[in-house]
Amino acid sequence: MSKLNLDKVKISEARDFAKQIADQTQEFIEQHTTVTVERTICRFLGIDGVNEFDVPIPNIIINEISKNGNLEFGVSLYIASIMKAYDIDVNGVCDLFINQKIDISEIKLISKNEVYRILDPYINETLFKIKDAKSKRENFRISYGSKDEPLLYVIVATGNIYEDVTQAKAAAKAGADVVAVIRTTGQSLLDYVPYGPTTEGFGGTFATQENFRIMRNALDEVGEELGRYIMLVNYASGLCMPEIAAMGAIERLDMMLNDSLYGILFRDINMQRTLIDQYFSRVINAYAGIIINTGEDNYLTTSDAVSEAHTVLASQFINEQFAKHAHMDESLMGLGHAFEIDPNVKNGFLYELSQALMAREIFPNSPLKYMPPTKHMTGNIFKGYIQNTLFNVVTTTTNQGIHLLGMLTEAVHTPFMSDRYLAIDNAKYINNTMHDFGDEIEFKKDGIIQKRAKSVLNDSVELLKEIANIGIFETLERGIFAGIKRPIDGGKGLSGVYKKSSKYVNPFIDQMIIELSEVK
Amino acid sequence: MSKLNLDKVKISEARDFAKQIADQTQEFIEQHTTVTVERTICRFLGIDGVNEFDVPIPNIIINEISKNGNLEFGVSLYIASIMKAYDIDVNGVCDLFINQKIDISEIKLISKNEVYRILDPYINETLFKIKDAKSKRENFRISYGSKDEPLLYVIVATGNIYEDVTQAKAAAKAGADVVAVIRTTGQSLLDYVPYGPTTEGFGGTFATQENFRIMRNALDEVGEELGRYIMLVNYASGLCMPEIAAMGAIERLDMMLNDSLYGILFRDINMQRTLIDQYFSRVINAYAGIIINTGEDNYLTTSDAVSEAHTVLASQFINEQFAKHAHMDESLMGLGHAFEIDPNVKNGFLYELSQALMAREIFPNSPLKYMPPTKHMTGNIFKGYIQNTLFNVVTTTTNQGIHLLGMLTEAVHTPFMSDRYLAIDNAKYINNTMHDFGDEIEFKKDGIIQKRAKSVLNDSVELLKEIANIGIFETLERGIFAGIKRPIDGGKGLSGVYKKSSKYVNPFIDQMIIELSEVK
Amino acid sequence: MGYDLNEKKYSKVLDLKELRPYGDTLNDGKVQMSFTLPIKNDEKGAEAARELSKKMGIIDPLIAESIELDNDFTMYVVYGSIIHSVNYNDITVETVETDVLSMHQIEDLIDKQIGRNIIVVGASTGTDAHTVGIDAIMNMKGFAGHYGLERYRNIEALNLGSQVDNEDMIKKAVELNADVILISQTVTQKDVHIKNLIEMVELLEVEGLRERFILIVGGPRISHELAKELGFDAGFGPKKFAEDVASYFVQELIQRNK
Amino acid sequence: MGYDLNEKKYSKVLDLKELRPYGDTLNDGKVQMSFTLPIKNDEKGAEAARELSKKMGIIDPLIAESIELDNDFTMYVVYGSIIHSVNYNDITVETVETDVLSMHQIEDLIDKQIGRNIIVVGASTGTDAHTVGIDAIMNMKGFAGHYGLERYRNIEALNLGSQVDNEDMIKKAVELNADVILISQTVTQKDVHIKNLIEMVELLEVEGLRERFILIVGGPRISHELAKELGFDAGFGPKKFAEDVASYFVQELIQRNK
Ligand code: B12
Ligand code: B12
Ligand SMILES: Cc1ncc(COP(=O)(O)O)c(C=O)c1O
Ligand SMILES: Cc1ncc(COP(=O)(O)O)c(C=O)c1O
Repeated sequence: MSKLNLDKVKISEARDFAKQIADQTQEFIEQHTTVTVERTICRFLGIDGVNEFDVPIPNIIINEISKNGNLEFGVSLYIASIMKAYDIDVNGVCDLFINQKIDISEIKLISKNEVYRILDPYINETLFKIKDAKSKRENFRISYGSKDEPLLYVIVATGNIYEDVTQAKAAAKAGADVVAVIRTTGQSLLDYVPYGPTTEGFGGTFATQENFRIMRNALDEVGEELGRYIMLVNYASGLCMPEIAAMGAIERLDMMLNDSLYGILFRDINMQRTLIDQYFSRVINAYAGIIINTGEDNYLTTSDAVSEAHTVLASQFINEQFAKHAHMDESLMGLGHAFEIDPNVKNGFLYELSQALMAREIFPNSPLKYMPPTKHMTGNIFKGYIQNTLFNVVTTTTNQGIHLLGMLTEAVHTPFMSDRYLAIDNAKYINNTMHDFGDEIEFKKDGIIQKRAKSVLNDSVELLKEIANIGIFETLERGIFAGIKRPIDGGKGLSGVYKKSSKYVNPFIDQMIIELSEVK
Repeated sequence: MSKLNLDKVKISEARDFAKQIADQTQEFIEQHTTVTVERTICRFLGIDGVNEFDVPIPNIIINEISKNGNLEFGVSLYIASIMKAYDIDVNGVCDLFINQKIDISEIKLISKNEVYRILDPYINETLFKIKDAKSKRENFRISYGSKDEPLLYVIVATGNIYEDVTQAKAAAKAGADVVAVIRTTGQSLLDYVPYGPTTEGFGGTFATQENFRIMRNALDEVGEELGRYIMLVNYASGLCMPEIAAMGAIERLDMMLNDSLYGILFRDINMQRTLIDQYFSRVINAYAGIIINTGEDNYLTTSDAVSEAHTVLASQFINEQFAKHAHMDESLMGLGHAFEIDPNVKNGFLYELSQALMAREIFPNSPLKYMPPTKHMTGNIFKGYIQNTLFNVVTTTTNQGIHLLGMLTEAVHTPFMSDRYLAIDNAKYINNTMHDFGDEIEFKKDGIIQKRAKSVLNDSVELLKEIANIGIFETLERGIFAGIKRPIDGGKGLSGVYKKSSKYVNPFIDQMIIELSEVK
Repeated sequence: MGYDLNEKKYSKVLDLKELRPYGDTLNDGKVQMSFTLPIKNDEKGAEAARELSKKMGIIDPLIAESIELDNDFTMYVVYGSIIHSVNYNDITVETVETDVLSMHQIEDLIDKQIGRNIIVVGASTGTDAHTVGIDAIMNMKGFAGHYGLERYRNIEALNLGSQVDNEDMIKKAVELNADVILISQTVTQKDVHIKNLIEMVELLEVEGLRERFILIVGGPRISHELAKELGFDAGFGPKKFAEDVASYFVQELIQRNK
Repeated sequence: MGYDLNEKKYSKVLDLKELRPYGDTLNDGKVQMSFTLPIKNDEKGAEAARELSKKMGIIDPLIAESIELDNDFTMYVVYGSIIHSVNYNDITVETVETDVLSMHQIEDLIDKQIGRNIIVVGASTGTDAHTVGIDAIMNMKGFAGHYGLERYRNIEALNLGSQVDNEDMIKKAVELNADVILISQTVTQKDVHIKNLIEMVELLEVEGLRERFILIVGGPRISHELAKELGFDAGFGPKKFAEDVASYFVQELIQRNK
């Protein structure tokens, strides 16, 4: 029963409009592929490593194909054809590319069915790896038991993966359930994934498969010591969305920041590129049982949290529908929202509480990712610490699924070990001393709190209706989200977008979708 | 209507028992006087100043009378008789005592009526002064307007009155409504009131009439600058309860810490002495329109806040009845309670909220004095700052009258200027961002919160019933409050207690009570 | 009972030549500190924290709390009085001298003394994606009730957004024949902003364009002092708004035109 | 697009001879500070705060915030890296050496090695009215789940309460022929506790009684080190309980009886 007594009709209206929006876009998406989608296929085929100039092999192959071949056909077709032509395995194919021993314009292209047949062993091996990681995770959950309170989620961001490990372990011991390794500034704009362990980053650490492995082992280790499963998070976003999703699926990450619009709005990545990329990346996450975190919180860091609250809800509905297209279960949809109202707003806390509970009631089966105050955090770390307390109060009271802890030094630096400890201590204190508070209270009929939720819901229905009319592309061009205008052919990465030919084939996504559909 | 749906019957039972307790005790009180009561009369007669050994003149006179006369008769009788015998005024009388020019055993004592007649001009002058101060306060209130939210109450405690002024002014500018000058350690055990401005104290500043004046002027000054009336608080407690009340009445203090049991329990002052003293001190406060602050909070700093919560409520009922005997209006009864539950107690916040609201509902016309966490504050100032935030949340949500702000450095030192600023900022933030929260929420029927209030009320009824049976003296001997046992003739100051003779007269209290009764 | 109170010594007066921290008494020199040491939480650790505090000049360090972050990491909260003082009278800071005018005063000044529209290009440059700051200065709606430059009648303000390369920035400025270049930098980790800002100045100098623009940088960690060091004309930090920077560059332009 | 990542330098290893604060990287020396200066809140004030921080050894002080407390009082929040380090290996602290036993172990030890009840008197002395501390040690119920001395079968514990004069304390101890005197001190403002504790020791020495008792002090600001300096046998600070002090005085008594 709804404590906010929200209008069920309005909610389903909103869902319908969001579905229309996603449906329209999905058509476009399925007609296209991108360089990173194709590189992801390479990685799934077991192609990894870099050449002497640190260029990843997948990039070498895809660059070559887009230069001298037709990426419209997709890399799978080329690789399978080459394997057949030269009667070699995938490694052999790689060597040819690395040593530029091949003119792909010469290659005789085979039929789709042959592609499936030739690549079959590789597909099985990779999908097995992923399923294996997934069941490992589930086994940990079973043996350690899982938590029904909000998961305490902290970030590490030293730039040095080994230092990150030190910090992550301390955080886990202090009580963190989830550790996100923030990426270095600008990685999202790299059209390749760096390789190997890294120790130099700005405001974050490079996302590399080796770094994933190092942190995964560290967390498993400390998790065993604590008898708790510590989740690992990274970013399937930017110009390499699906590649990173693939790496994460194999290395058993547990969550991925993964938003269908974030890169467009906040990294000025071309909208076509991101929309295509997010689809494959989400299918991978869905298949691997990885919880996605969407980025609606960022709208509120960019524009006003009181007047723009409805854009967050609208975007959550859209993210939900895109995720459904990727065959993702609701239990994996960590829809984002945030506590970002200016602390000087009278009754601001009431609005936050209302909005947080509204999200909880509208997406009952999704583990919402609730973000702490950031924009209005200042160098007054004492004030900052209590801003975080109020955020924690709302989180506990409304029982959000993923509790991303705020740092008292948010406005000063990426977290020190002590900042993170204090953040965890703050959250644990509130969770305990207010444990059953949410259960105990009810809200005045048509009071400030109920009214707020009502108006935000109504506004987002209006907005979704408008978007359904003009479509997602024009919506982004008009700057409806976060007041950021993006031209349809502006931004980074458009050159990496290709229309699929009739010959195109992506055997991995096909197989994943088959299996995902069977589950239902 | 009660959000906690408290049992009205239980509440009036409690009041009846408390009334019985106070009635029994009041008989005893009215049969006795004490050295400080008599010194208070001296002060009201305009006797002030010290001799060359810093001995206050009132002490010289009362010592002399108790040595060579009968204090049972009361100082008024002696002074009036001497005035008549020597045909001199009060100053003349003082000179005789100071220069030991008088053998009071020789003095021919006059009749009560003559005493009234002779002292009449002094009585009128003094009571006029007090009424004048009172109306000044009321005029300030009218011209500045008064606040309906909790009054922000801070302490200054540098030990140096001039430094206190600097701090008090800064606090007022930051938003404080009430400033208490904490007394130096141990002043409460002095059987005299120090004289003049002072700059050396431990953990507080001496309460002297000159210090009162200095701070009163400073606060009026800054108040004018801010267009707000800043209230001044001191301590009418310890061995000089009524004398300090008298000083405060004349110097226009606005509140006085004044508890009928505190001195007994926490300063080991003899119970007879304190009970007698508190009566006159409260009549003075009532007459001067000074809000008293009682000290129930201290029980919880001494014993466990969960198991002893009912002793706080019981003591509030008792303080209420003693105050009524002193003809005090409910609007002047700042009954004390506190937020002192161990932060590690699960759902501790719910208990605090319940208890605070319970007090509010049981004493609707009294400006409750709500005390912050102190006992469980540690050197972790960050944690401390958020403990204070939760306290502020409860204060705002339950709309307590007098909001005594907690200091993040409670466990470290008496407040720095910056500590006090942060405390005020903390409270203002919560008051604003949660402004109408209390109004918005209701509580689950028979939930944890309602149950808690119910059981505390029931326990305190049981306790009051027991006390009504055995009487207050035995109650204190058994250590029922704060687990502290006090023998009826132990503790400090018993030697200063005298049984009144039939000749005894205290013209000031008589006149005050006449006027106070007229008001009703 | 002794009647004498302690002798009264009144607290020292303020001496700006020996400025000290203030806790609750002038010149008490009180400071609060917290830091973490990579060691066990025990008496020895506390002593280490105390000694470190003493090296910083704290005479009487009080370890108010020691908190175990991990087996071999302990956080300390410290209070104490420092021996150090500074001579406040000797302190000089480079600050933007021009006085701050209102939007309308600025518009009038441009009309009267410049007589044409002023062209301003701005962006968050390098890898920096933080736009809220530059938006606050440039966009119509401004920030915290201060209108942005776009709203100024006779200022043409172009906001290039975020993650703009220095080259592109310069190209655009030349192309539009801009008077003023506004750069916003927010990420300062490992001094990326310094590197990026120096690159900007060098590029301009190489191309002999440095003198052609009034070059301004702003951001939460930017001071005028720092901006000057790096070869910029001015720098603006937190709590600065459109009128602050506009007041400066308009008056600076008038200066230069003389 | 440049494929090269920054050169990898791995962070320095822990060197206990040069122990430094830890922010997010070994040896980064990061500390947090806050203090108030009796000056205006402006650029000059911030510079004063920065210079003061430098004098304390902070290389790169960042004034994260400056908060106006009053017209001429400004609070600063500072972050930075200090140059100082301490040699952890050289640090020595005097601590109570005897190992801590459980209540029952202590009772048995008394039976076996002393064979009579031990008599303990305690109080919060001087003007100090804080009893919760001494109660925590002596009263039956104890504190935080640690039983107090009254509960010990063969310890006779008498708690005199608060504000007890040193004379009365000694009188009582002699009268009861006590083995141990426990003193609690909480108020430390202007070092009242030091004065009071020294007085206690001097009184005992004057009356030639110092050797007769095991003299112990405790309180939130008491360390064993300080207690020793003042001429006490031992001192106990926060988070110490009945078993800590009992373990000590029982084993000490046994020592002395040898
Ligand atoms: C909002 C925000 C984001 C948003 C940005 C959205 C957007 N459209 O801008 C998002 C989520 C995208 C983001 C991402 C990141 N962020 Co960020 N972010 C912030 C946050 C919370 C608020 C910044 C803000 O908007 N302040 C409000 C504006 C109005 O203030 P301001 O920028 O200071 O501007 C004022 C003045 O400085 C001045 N001014 C500013 N620029 C200019 C220019 C001129 C010419 C003039 C005259 C004046 C001027 O005028 C303004 C008004 O007074 C801060 C934390 C904080 N509370 O400060 C972190 C913060 C800045 N981010 C940080 C980091 C590390 C990142 C990431 C690198 C994290 C990561 N690894 O992913 C990414 C990468 C982005 C990138 N590539 O640069 C760090 C920076 C640490 C440091 N000092 O290096 C901070 C401090 C958080 C932290 N503690 O880690 N961030
Ligand atoms: C409760 C309390 C009071 C109560 C005391 C009630 C009572 N029956 O004791 C009341 C309200 C009466 C009170 C009054 C005052 N208090 Co007071 N009070 C506190 C408070 C909040 C908690 C102290 C406490 O009970 N701690 C819990 C106990 C269990 O901890 P503990 O004492 O450290 O004891 C442990 C160890 O230290 C050790 N231990 C302690 N004693 C001994 C002895 C032995 C032999 C051994 C082995 C071990 C041992 O074992 C215990 C268990 O581990 C503190 C602030 C704080 N949070 O610390 C202020 C505080 C101690 N009080 C303070 C002050 C200034 C006062 C007043 C002087 C204020 C005033 N001017 O009126 C008065 C005066 C009292 C007086 N004449 O001494 C200051 C002291 C500042 C300083 N360092 O000098 C503090 C720190 C508050 C502040 N920041 O101003 N106070
Ligand atoms: C959804 C989402 N993706 C990605 C990021 C991180 O940015 P980047 O992709 O540039 O590392 C964020 C951080 O705010 C985010 O919210
Ligand atoms: C009711 C009451 N009286 C007095 C005091 C102050 O103690 P003293 O009278 O010793 O100054 C307090 C402080 O806790 C108090 O609560």
